Amino acid sequence: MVSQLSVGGSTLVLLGGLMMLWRRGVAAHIGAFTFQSVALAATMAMVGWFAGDWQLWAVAAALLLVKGIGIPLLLKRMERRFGSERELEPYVNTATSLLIGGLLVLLAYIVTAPLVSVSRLPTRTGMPLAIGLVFVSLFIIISRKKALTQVLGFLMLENGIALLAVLGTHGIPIIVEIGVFLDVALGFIVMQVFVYQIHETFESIDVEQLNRLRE
Amino acid sequence: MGLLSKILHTGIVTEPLPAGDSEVVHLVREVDAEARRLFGRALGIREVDAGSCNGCEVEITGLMSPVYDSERFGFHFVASPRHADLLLVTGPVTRNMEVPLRKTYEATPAPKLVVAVGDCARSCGVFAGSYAVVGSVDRVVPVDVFVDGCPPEPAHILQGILTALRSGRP
Amino acid sequence: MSPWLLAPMQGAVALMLAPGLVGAIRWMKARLQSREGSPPWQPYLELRKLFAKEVVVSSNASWLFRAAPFIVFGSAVTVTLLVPLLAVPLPLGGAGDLLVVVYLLLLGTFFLALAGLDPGSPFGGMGASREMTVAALAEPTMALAIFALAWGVGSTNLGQIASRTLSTPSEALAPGHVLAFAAIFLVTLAETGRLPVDNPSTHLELTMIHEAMILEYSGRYLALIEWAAALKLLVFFSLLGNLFAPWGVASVITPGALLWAAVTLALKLLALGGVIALVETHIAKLRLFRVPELLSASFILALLAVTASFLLR
Amino acid sequence: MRALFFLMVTGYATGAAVALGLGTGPLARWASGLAAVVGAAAGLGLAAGVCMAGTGFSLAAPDLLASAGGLAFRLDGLGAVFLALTSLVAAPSALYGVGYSRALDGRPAQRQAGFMLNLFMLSMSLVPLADGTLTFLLFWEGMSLASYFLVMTEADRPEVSEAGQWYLGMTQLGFACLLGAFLLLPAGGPTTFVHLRAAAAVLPTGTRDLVFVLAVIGFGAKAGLIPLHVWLPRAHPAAPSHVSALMSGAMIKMGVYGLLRIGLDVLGGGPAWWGALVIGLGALSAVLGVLYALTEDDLKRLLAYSSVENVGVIALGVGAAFLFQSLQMLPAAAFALAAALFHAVNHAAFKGLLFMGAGAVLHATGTRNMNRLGGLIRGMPWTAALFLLGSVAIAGLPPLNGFVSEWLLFQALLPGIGASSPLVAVLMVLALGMLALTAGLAAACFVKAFGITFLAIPRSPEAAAAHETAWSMRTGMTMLAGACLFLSAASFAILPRLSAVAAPLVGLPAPGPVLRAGLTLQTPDGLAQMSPGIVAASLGLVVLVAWVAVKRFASRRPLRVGETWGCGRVVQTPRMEYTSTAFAEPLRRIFAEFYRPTEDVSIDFHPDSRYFVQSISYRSAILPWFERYLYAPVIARIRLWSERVLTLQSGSVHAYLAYLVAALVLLLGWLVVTGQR
Repeated sequence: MVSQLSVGGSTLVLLGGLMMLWRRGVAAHIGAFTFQSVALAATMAMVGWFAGDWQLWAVAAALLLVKGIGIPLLLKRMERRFGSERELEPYVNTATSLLIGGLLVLLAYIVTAPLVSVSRLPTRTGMPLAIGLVFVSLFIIISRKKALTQVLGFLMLENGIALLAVLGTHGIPIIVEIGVFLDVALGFIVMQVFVYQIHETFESIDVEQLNRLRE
Repeated sequence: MGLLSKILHTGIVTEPLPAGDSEVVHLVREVDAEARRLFGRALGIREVDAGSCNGCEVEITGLMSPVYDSERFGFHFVASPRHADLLLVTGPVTRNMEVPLRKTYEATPAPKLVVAVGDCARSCGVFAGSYAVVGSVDRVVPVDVFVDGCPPEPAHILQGILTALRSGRP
Repeated sequence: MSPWLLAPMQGAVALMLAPGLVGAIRWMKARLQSREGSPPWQPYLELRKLFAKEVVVSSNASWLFRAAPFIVFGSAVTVTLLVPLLAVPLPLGGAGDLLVVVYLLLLGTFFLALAGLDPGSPFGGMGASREMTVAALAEPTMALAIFALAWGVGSTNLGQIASRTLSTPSEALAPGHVLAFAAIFLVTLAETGRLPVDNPSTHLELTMIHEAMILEYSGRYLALIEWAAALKLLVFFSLLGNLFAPWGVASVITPGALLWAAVTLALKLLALGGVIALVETHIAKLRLFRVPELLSASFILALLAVTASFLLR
Repeated sequence: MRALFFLMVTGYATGAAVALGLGTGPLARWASGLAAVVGAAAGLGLAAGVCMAGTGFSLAAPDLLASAGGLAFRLDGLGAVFLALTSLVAAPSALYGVGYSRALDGRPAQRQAGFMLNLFMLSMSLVPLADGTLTFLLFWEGMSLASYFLVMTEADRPEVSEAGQWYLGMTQLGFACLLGAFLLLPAGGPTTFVHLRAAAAVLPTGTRDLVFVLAVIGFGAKAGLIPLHVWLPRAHPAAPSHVSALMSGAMIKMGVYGLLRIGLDVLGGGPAWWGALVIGLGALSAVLGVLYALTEDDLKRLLAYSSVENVGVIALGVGAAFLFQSLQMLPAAAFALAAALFHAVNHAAFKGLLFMGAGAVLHATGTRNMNRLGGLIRGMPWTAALFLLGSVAIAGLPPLNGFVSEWLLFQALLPGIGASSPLVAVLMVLALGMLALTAGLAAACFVKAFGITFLAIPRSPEAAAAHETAWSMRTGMTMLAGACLFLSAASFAILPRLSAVAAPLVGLPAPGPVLRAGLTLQTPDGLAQMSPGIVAASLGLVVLVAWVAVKRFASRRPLRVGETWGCGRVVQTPRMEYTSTAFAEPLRRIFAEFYRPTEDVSIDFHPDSRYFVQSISYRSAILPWFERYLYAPVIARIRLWSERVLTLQSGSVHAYLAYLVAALVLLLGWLVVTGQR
């Protein structure tokens, strides 16, 4: 039961990442991230329920608040300010990106097989998918051009790590999670400033424009 | 979500049969009965623009709108004359459209009807006498019914279709 | 009651329900578009009219053009003898499994595409080319989804897949199962020519896929093809309904059980039809060259379905 | 059995002799063709006898080539399958060839073609019979050379001689690898396969791996596995069509045979990566083969690429057998092998048929370019119907034999997903996805091949004037069409035999896994069943009922023949039709990153205004990337070397004598050095 649920939950979280690869609009990207964060919070709460760990509930609630509601709102504000630039021509086209995403998930499945076989936790079954999300997020950061998309990829990477931590250790001390949150919040603010600056300089948030800095 | 709530708020806007202009209602009921009898209440309509100014097309589009919703009588516009039972021809027939119109008529399987819509289709309207115009629709294909008006209202087009269904006994 | 009667019975039920399903979707769509719409039984009337009409055949067309509607129709009806619409196991269950179902439908598509090319019309060729493209790209998804489904049973036998879910209901919510459902749902949209892949009510030749192939058909041939298309939709829906949620399917053959099975089948079809109507009201058609993106998304879902099955063994 | 063996050899030999001796008229054609048919029938009988009896047939001829150890023949189940498929294509090809080579009447080429054809069929039939290194390599080379001469039948055309060069080059490369593989197997003592097997068992692992890799390259080059397939799309179209049928239907299968013989029989299987290697090559060949087939405009090149695809599909099954065997999943291995063997036989039937159909088209219209064909279904109704049957079969559609073997392969790969190693499971998932994509694309490809060639309006005057072919050619095609139907209908009886053939190869006792339940096929675990016969019967019944019902109840109005609907345009010309290039355009665009086509559009504007276009010319070409990146550099390097060698060619006799002496001295020196040690 728990293993089924953790696979189900992790799949939803991973799907959020794959949706990023599939869709092009900024609104859709933010939606995918929101969906992913909510799914992650739900998975955490589920693990907390079965592990009888109230701390996980708290973490899940915080996650829902910050990533499920807070950050999406901020992102939407950013989108309004910069206008919605669509990810029209990523370095890798959509269909190929999706296939690469699928292969990355399979790769994650292969590389985590030894890890999964040593673990005794019922939640171990979802771990390959969490690693898969980490790979997919890295791929998003590499293959997409818009700074906003890359910020989202970064946030998803963090979601993947959080998911891995929850599934792999059956819960993380709240203090660690708070630290991570602060980290992310800081990173997010830096990124926001960064994006803002790019926009100020180039009237666009396409990071390809940064190539012009060399001249 | 937004779309769904809008759908819910709008409701059905098709004008129900008993409401509105009594003449039209009567007519529409007749159309319903006739269409049912002749074509099993399923009538495929192929629209042919034989050179019209597109005024008639705007009205014909009205037939498909939620307000008139000709689909409720089993009329639907089809993509090929092979699927059609009735040709709805508009405009004075221009020289360039003469052959296509004839070919469309030939391509339609029997039983078939032709309704010519608009003044131009009967008398070429303001285009009469132009070197680019062949003449009225009935000079090219046999017409069952003419619908007058420049452009005719959707209700009148419905009336024309009804008359055609009644007269052009297949 | 002899179990051998089941096969023709399923065929008959499918033949009778299929136009109604198309009509119901159209009716629901009309309602969602604030129209009164034609009644759900409209497709029956259309079929009756088409059977009564004259047939016009292109002078370029060969015997293949006249034979194709029968093959398309025949393959669709044959499939309904194999799919568990009403009961499991079926008398013909040993003659064909899920793969046979998929490839029989492809046989119909194959001949329809040839018939599209036959009259030499540019539209027909365009439709044939596009239809085969979409069909080819949908195959990998279908295969992987099939194997995700077959995973637990170790078999692609339709009856056994359904029976397993019946005996262990928790399987229905297993992640692999749900993902395979989603993948097959997307494939259904592509294979049956629904939005966002193909617009079933378009009039613009250049945007057509399925419709472009049948522009040349008229009268009874058109009726057969339309009926076959409706059957194909019904088959995909009943695969979605009866493989993933087989409740209601009769496992003992009594008139009561079969009646109940027919009723639940109709309800499942209506529910899925409702989903399609909602989807079609919400989204626009994709550009043709973005369809591969949709299909690769469905492929990813199927891949995840298989992966999820791996993880849970 | 002995009698059948001798009848087979005599038949082909008579055919060859008659072709040489009876001149270049119809008499020679007929006599040589019929002799070959007798030979093929005897070969089929021999194979069937071995398969039915379950016992082998062996014959040693130590006096022939005694100095090299003598020849030895033995036919076991595996050999019998390949002898059967060779004979299956040989008989119709011989018959077809009688009509096809009428054009050569009165020319010396007639003599050569008849002789070489029989020699080709004879040596190809003897390859699966060969027992031992010498016999095998002898007939292998005989088969290659005879087919080379057949490819060169019309050597005056430049593309033919280019094809011949490619073919010879790849064949000899493959032969060198095979020679290496056989020499690495210990040569001391007798070299029959029994002895080789015993010797191979004690070889060090590294040597075994090397032998296997050499065998994969050598046999892969013959089978046409990508990237060793480059000769195939060149040589097959260049050859006369019945030779193409033989090459595609039977000869490339000999590569599969050799791989099985060396890999499974002699070496007895190996580590898992052997299987993975073959699966990888197979998946690559299957998908790339069909993708290139799709964009071909040349009908015979399309069929040739489709052969690459099908060999890939067979290799998927063979690789799965290797892999399962190494994982000790023996019933699954036997099942996969049986499925692969069945696909090999099926492919022989329908590809032979399709090549003959293409030959009939070429014969009737003089062109293979589909953009100049069309509408042939009216002029050539028989050929069209038979080609259609072949297309449905090769597209893997029920209820024909292509579907049966595809179904079996799907089912055979399914147990792989259950393998405990995640790597194997993932490999199988990817292989399944590739197989399904291949099947889908193959359907699209053959809609194009049949639809563009045979349907709609003729695109050229030659196509419009096409006529039905000679009855001998039609008979050849009909025989193979019958084989397709038979293989499908009787699959439930054939598969248990193939299972019995496959079982000992992977180390299972004789009957092998059960693949039959009554009249239906069944997977070894008994969980999935399929019966092409019942599917065909239901389909036929439904079509019949529908037809009768429509006749009875639908409108009785007569059919009206009208013009094709084209939105009312004034006249329809063939230029408005979809062409072969246009048909493949969506897929070409979708896979553009893979094809990387070069496109060249030039537009001539009216001198007065750019808004009026006078003409547009569009040219697009696809150069397969492995040719660009793998072969082109190698060929350039060889050119360079040969130019350097050219400087040695002074033309002076003294210089040549000097080279000779130098070579002799070097050789002697080498002997002295090695002798001292």
